[in-house]
Amino acid sequence: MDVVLSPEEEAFRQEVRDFLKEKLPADIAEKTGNGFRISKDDHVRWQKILHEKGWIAPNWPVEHGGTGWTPMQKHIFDEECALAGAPMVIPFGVTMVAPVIMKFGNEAQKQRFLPRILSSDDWWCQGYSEPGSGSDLASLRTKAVLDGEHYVVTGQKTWTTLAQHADWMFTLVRTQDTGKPQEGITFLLIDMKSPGISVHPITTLDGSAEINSVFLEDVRVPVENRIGEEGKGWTYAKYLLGHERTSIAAVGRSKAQLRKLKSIARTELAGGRPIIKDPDYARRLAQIEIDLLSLESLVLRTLYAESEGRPVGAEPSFLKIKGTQIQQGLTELLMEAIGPYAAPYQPEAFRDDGWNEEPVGPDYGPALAPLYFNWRKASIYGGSNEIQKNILAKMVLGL
Amino acid sequence: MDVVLSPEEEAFRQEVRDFLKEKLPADIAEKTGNGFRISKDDHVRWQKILHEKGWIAPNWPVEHGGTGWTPMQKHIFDEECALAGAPMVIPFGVTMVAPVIMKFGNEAQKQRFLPRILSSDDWWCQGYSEPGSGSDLASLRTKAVLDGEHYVVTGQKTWTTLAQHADWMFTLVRTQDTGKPQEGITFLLIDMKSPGISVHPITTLDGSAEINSVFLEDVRVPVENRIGEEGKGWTYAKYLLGHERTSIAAVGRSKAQLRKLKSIARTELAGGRPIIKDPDYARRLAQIEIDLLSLESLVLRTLYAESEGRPVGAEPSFLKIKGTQIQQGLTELLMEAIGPYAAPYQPEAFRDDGWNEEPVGPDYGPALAPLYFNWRKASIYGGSNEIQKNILAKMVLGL
Amino acid sequence: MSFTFTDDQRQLADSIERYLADKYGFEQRNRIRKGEGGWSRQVWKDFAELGWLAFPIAEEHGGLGGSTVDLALMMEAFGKALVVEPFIATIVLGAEIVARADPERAAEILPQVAAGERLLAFAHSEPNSRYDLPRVSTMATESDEGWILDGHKAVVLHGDCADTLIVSARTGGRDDERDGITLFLVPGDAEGLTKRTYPTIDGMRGADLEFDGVRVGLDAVLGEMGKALDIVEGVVDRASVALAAEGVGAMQATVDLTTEYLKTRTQFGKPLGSFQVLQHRAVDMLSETRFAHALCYRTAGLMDSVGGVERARAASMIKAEIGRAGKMVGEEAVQLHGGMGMTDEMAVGHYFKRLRLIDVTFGNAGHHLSRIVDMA
Amino acid sequence: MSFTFTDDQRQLADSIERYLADKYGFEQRNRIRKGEGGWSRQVWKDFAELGWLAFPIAEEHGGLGGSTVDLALMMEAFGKALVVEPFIATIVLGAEIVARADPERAAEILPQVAAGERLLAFAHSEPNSRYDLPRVSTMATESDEGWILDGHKAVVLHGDCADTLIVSARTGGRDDERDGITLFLVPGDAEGLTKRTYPTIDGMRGADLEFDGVRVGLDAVLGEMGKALDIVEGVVDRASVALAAEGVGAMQATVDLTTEYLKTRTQFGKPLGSFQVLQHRAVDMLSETRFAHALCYRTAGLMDSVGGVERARAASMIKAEIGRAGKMVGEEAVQLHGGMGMTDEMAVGHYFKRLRLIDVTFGNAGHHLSRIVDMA
Repeated sequence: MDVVLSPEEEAFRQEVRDFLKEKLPADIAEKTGNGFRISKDDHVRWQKILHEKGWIAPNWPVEHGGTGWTPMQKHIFDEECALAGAPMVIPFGVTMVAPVIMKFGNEAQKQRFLPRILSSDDWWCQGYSEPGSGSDLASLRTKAVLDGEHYVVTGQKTWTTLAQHADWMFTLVRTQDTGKPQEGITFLLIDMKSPGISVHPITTLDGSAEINSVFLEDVRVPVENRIGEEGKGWTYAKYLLGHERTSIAAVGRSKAQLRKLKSIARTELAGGRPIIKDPDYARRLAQIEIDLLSLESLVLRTLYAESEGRPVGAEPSFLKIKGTQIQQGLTELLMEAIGPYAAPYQPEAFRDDGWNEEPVGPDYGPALAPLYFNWRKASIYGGSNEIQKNILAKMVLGL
Repeated sequence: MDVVLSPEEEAFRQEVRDFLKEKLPADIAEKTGNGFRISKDDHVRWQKILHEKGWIAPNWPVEHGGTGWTPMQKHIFDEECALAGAPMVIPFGVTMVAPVIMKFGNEAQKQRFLPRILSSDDWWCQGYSEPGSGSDLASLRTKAVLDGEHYVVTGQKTWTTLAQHADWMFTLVRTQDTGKPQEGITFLLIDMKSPGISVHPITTLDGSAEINSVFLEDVRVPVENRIGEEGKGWTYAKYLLGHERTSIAAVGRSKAQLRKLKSIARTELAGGRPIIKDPDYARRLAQIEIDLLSLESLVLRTLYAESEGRPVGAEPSFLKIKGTQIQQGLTELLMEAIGPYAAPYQPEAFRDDGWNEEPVGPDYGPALAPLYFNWRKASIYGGSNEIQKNILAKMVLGL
Repeated sequence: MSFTFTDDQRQLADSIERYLADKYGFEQRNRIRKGEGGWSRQVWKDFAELGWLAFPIAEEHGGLGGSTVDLALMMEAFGKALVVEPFIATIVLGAEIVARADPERAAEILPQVAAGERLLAFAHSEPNSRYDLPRVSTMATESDEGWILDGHKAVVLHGDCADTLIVSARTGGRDDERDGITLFLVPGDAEGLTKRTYPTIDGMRGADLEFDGVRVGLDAVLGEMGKALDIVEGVVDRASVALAAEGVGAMQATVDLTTEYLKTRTQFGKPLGSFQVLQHRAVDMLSETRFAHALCYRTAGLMDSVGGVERARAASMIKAEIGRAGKMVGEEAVQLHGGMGMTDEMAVGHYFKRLRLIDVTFGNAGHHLSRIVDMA
Repeated sequence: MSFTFTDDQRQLADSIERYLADKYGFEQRNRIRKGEGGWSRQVWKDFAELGWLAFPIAEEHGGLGGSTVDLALMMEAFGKALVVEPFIATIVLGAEIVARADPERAAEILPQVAAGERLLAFAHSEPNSRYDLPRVSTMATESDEGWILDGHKAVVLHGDCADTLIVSARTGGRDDERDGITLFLVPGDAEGLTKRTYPTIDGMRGADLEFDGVRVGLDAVLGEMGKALDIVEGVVDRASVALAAEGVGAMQATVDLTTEYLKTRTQFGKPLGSFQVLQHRAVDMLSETRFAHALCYRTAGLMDSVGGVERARAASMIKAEIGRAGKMVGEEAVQLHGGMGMTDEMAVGHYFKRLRLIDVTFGNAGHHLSRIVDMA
């Protein structure tokens, strides 16, 4: 058990810090710091910088363009990026569909898709959920019918995050109606410019429109865009769910939020005293620091176990639940920190196209209540926390 | 909506206070105040005093010896008794079996049992639960076979509180094995001196032995001790469960505990300061006061609705859950108040036969950790809080 | 003690709920809050004609003299429908302050208020005061013809549309002293007053007000000089109970929506409501609502008969409780709705937002728990 | 950084668990704790022979030089079996204090300790000190031949059986001053020492000690005069981690027992474990245990390489966490066992009691949260 960073690890941390200091565009870091939205251009600009450095895909094998880092290096990298205000790398390409293509795709698919994922020339989105399928993903009903060299796809996907920017969507479709629901599912890659696709934003309760409904009406998808075999899509999707599952804990992001929270709590006054000195607020802050440290400890242990080839099992379900509880707890404390200034709704103050006026209340204020409301999603998406507990009861406790 | 006591109610409160001041034996009040156990003799002594005053059975109809009080008067009476340190009236006779006898018993049973309940000449216990039946009460297996003018009863009852003192036990037995489990149950009154009965104490995790297993081996019970019809016991038991159900909230008792808690919290020091001044402790105390006030408000509303003839419905399930949460919360704060002095186990210091030595630590100390551990039962017995939620989901939400 | 509602009270609640069921469904409300000004002048007119604006106003000022329990019943109904009209600003706060501070002016102003012809707003909190009522730094300086106001009032509920602002300012004392706070009546369009108006996250309207040398006459003073704080505290305590009642209404609606959703939505081939975990969590929501309801009306019943610490303590208790319970119920409702709960098209999120903003209005749960502790 | 155990560490844990599985089952433990003295001299002898008493002691004092992680692994195993022998008093506290305070005396005392021939206890807390380590009012007065001790030491773990007591007393400074606290070695049977001994609620043993003019020689002073507090804090921080590890072991055993119970016990014709509500609650217990385990060993790994505030903060974090999580797991385990969980015959209640008393040993969760806040 060695829980202190080695000199090499310290040196790596410094290298990452230096890189971020030099290369992370200041305007992007400022937006992230204030909780404002990041535009597509900002994302792509930053991801291309990472790509140039060779750091865009730490989770990929070295032969495909990965970094060959140890778990601890990946962890340090994530943390430093978050603390520096680097936007999260959009996961749908690099983290989600790429491992599936590497594992189950054919050579042509690898040649065609992987380089453009690495270079952020293609923006991907995930077409899994459907209205009515919710946590019961296998009940999906979007139908794909083979017609010569094409699948003809009809149906509706929903909760499709950032689909408005997407060039491609990886998706699960139903190619067979009989047998177990899991058995008739096929994994297709769909060009978002295909005729018959329309994307409709869904406004969420915080007023934002990050998620979408994607309607597919007789969309023709070449058979060459199918991953692996017809009817095996569920297997590939499960592999994807099992991949890089510690990142769902978002330790780096929460550390950055915690730092921001402390800074705000030292500024905001209650009874003439900074709220960080309020005994109750300070205790809740301390508790969340303990939670975050516990989370990080289990993440690191899981990463090391994985790197030593020991099975990870259901650990990611624990990490997902605790990670999202911490994230939500932080948004609660953040919203609470600004008191009555949680009330004004000023979406223009954190639009991704910039806004140069002074907001009402403190600069960091406008994004905080929307963040709290938006982040209620964290315990719902990616397999709701209830579903995670069902999984754990079965897999770990055998109940 | 009138939430302030009327002058008549204030006068009644004073009358109860005066009575308690004059009649409640000081030695009993002192034991109660220190959380020590109350002996059988103490209980009977106090209950006979109440009987003499005509106040032993406020829940009974006046014609049988009740008081004719309004809901508010009953509430005031309970509260004043608890605050004065009067022991709780043992519920098995007056509150539990008596209403069943009044409603479903025959004239001979009424004549025979009710006066001795009122005068505390008979001590009753409740023979419902069995090993293995738990919350699924209807699965009970104690068998009663008719043999001429007697039922021959064989089986085991458990969690029988204070059975060691009991003269009589009211009990549910199985007289029929076929059909729905509820249908073959019969309600018998059993003389605890009958041959074939043995009572074995069960030590609970706090070290006390208030509860018992009662073994019945070919116990002959005269048919005249059957309540109502054979096979209808479930109906009678359900009536009993529906009777006086607001008392389960134990508002008076919790108010008395709260007062005691505040007094201890003003005495005990942490960092040289009374713990009642510790911001966290004080806030938790304030929260529990809010909870208790909410509980009392719903109890009173329920009592008034009942007295106006409106249906009470599932309200008692809410009261049971919240009431026991408050009781347990108080025991947590009490145990926490004495810090490291929670550790010494000094059962002799709160035995019901008295002990004249000084305890280690403060006088009020020895009973507090055992109280905390013992009171974990509150969310288990009387229909566990989980069962109450099942009931509420079904009855109130229709889920 | 009786702890039950009178027939009149039941009828009042019924008539409001009937009106709102008819005119103020979720879609109607969406149109109203997205419309000009963010609320409906027509609805306000209806309220006036139905006597609901007059209801909580004392009889001697042309009102119907409703009790705090009556007010709570109204607010509960408004909470169930998420009413966005300026009832809190004008009636619960504005009219009550005028009535308590200055009976003479009340006789002039309140009949107009009751008739729906004058809107009020209460401009008290400031950027650095958070929930501390004595912390007022807006200055009132005496001049020849009256007073000059300078300062910044933060998040003034319906401060955008008020005809008359009731503004607290220092005529003496330091920033957080109890003495020296005076109330002024300021026209909503006064010169030197800059308004930054905005919708609030829960669909209401608010404004930050900058007073830059705003001149008012001597007759702008409302009530006694320098002695406003007691009145402010009393009105805010009562408003806390009203907000709690609104919260109780919102919680009830939230529980109903959630129960309905659990019954109709299926997952893994079964209604969501058949999953025991969701059942118990819905029961917990319902339980919070029941107890909050009981405590709310008990507190409302006390408000008109007690004062001082007893009143303050009771008000803080229900306000702390509604903050805590409203948060729990709102968060759980969204979670139990799953992804659908996150969407703007479902009503549940709107109740959730209102519940959370009720908490930050006049002190969140944490603030009121501290206040209770400090009073002990 | 590696975050994994070495093979040696795994073997250490395995060998202790094997021994305890064989000699220290629940029934065996019941016999031991109800026997004379409340613990087993034979088990203690075994521990000595197996090298476990020597394991955490530094090599220069005749020990095996185990790290805090090693110590945590031992404590976790002890926690799983609810070991009642005086390991904490003698090894975790006593031996460590001697080693840190006075290397010279350590060379004399610790080999005897490692051999199982000398029992130690640490008499520090007092009736009014609660969890404040600097609050010492026991007085040490200098006399011709040595020192005279007067005072009351509260709830001294295994203070009943210690051959040698390590007693903190004031040789200077006021009640809560950091300076002026000195440690003394006092024979367990010293004249003028009155012991009130008792079992503790969790089946261990303790004593309150009254020092009434207890005379000790000049050589009774352990380490530097007046400078004991830094050493005491360091040892107590490390002991907090050890207690947390014991708690983690107890939590794991509790979760296992509960899961097993849910699988075997039926209700309404189904195993309890088929009820979703109980499943989720068991998962919550397991989750608390996992995270506490991870944090515990991370903290243990830090203990030997950091000091000062960093060490104190880390120790308080895990101690606060084990207090909170242990309470949750213990309470839920009893609830999920239903009536059976309330009985003395089931092991679950014994784990629950130990978990709750770990919390009140050297500062409960609330105390340590406050300590973290105060250090910020």
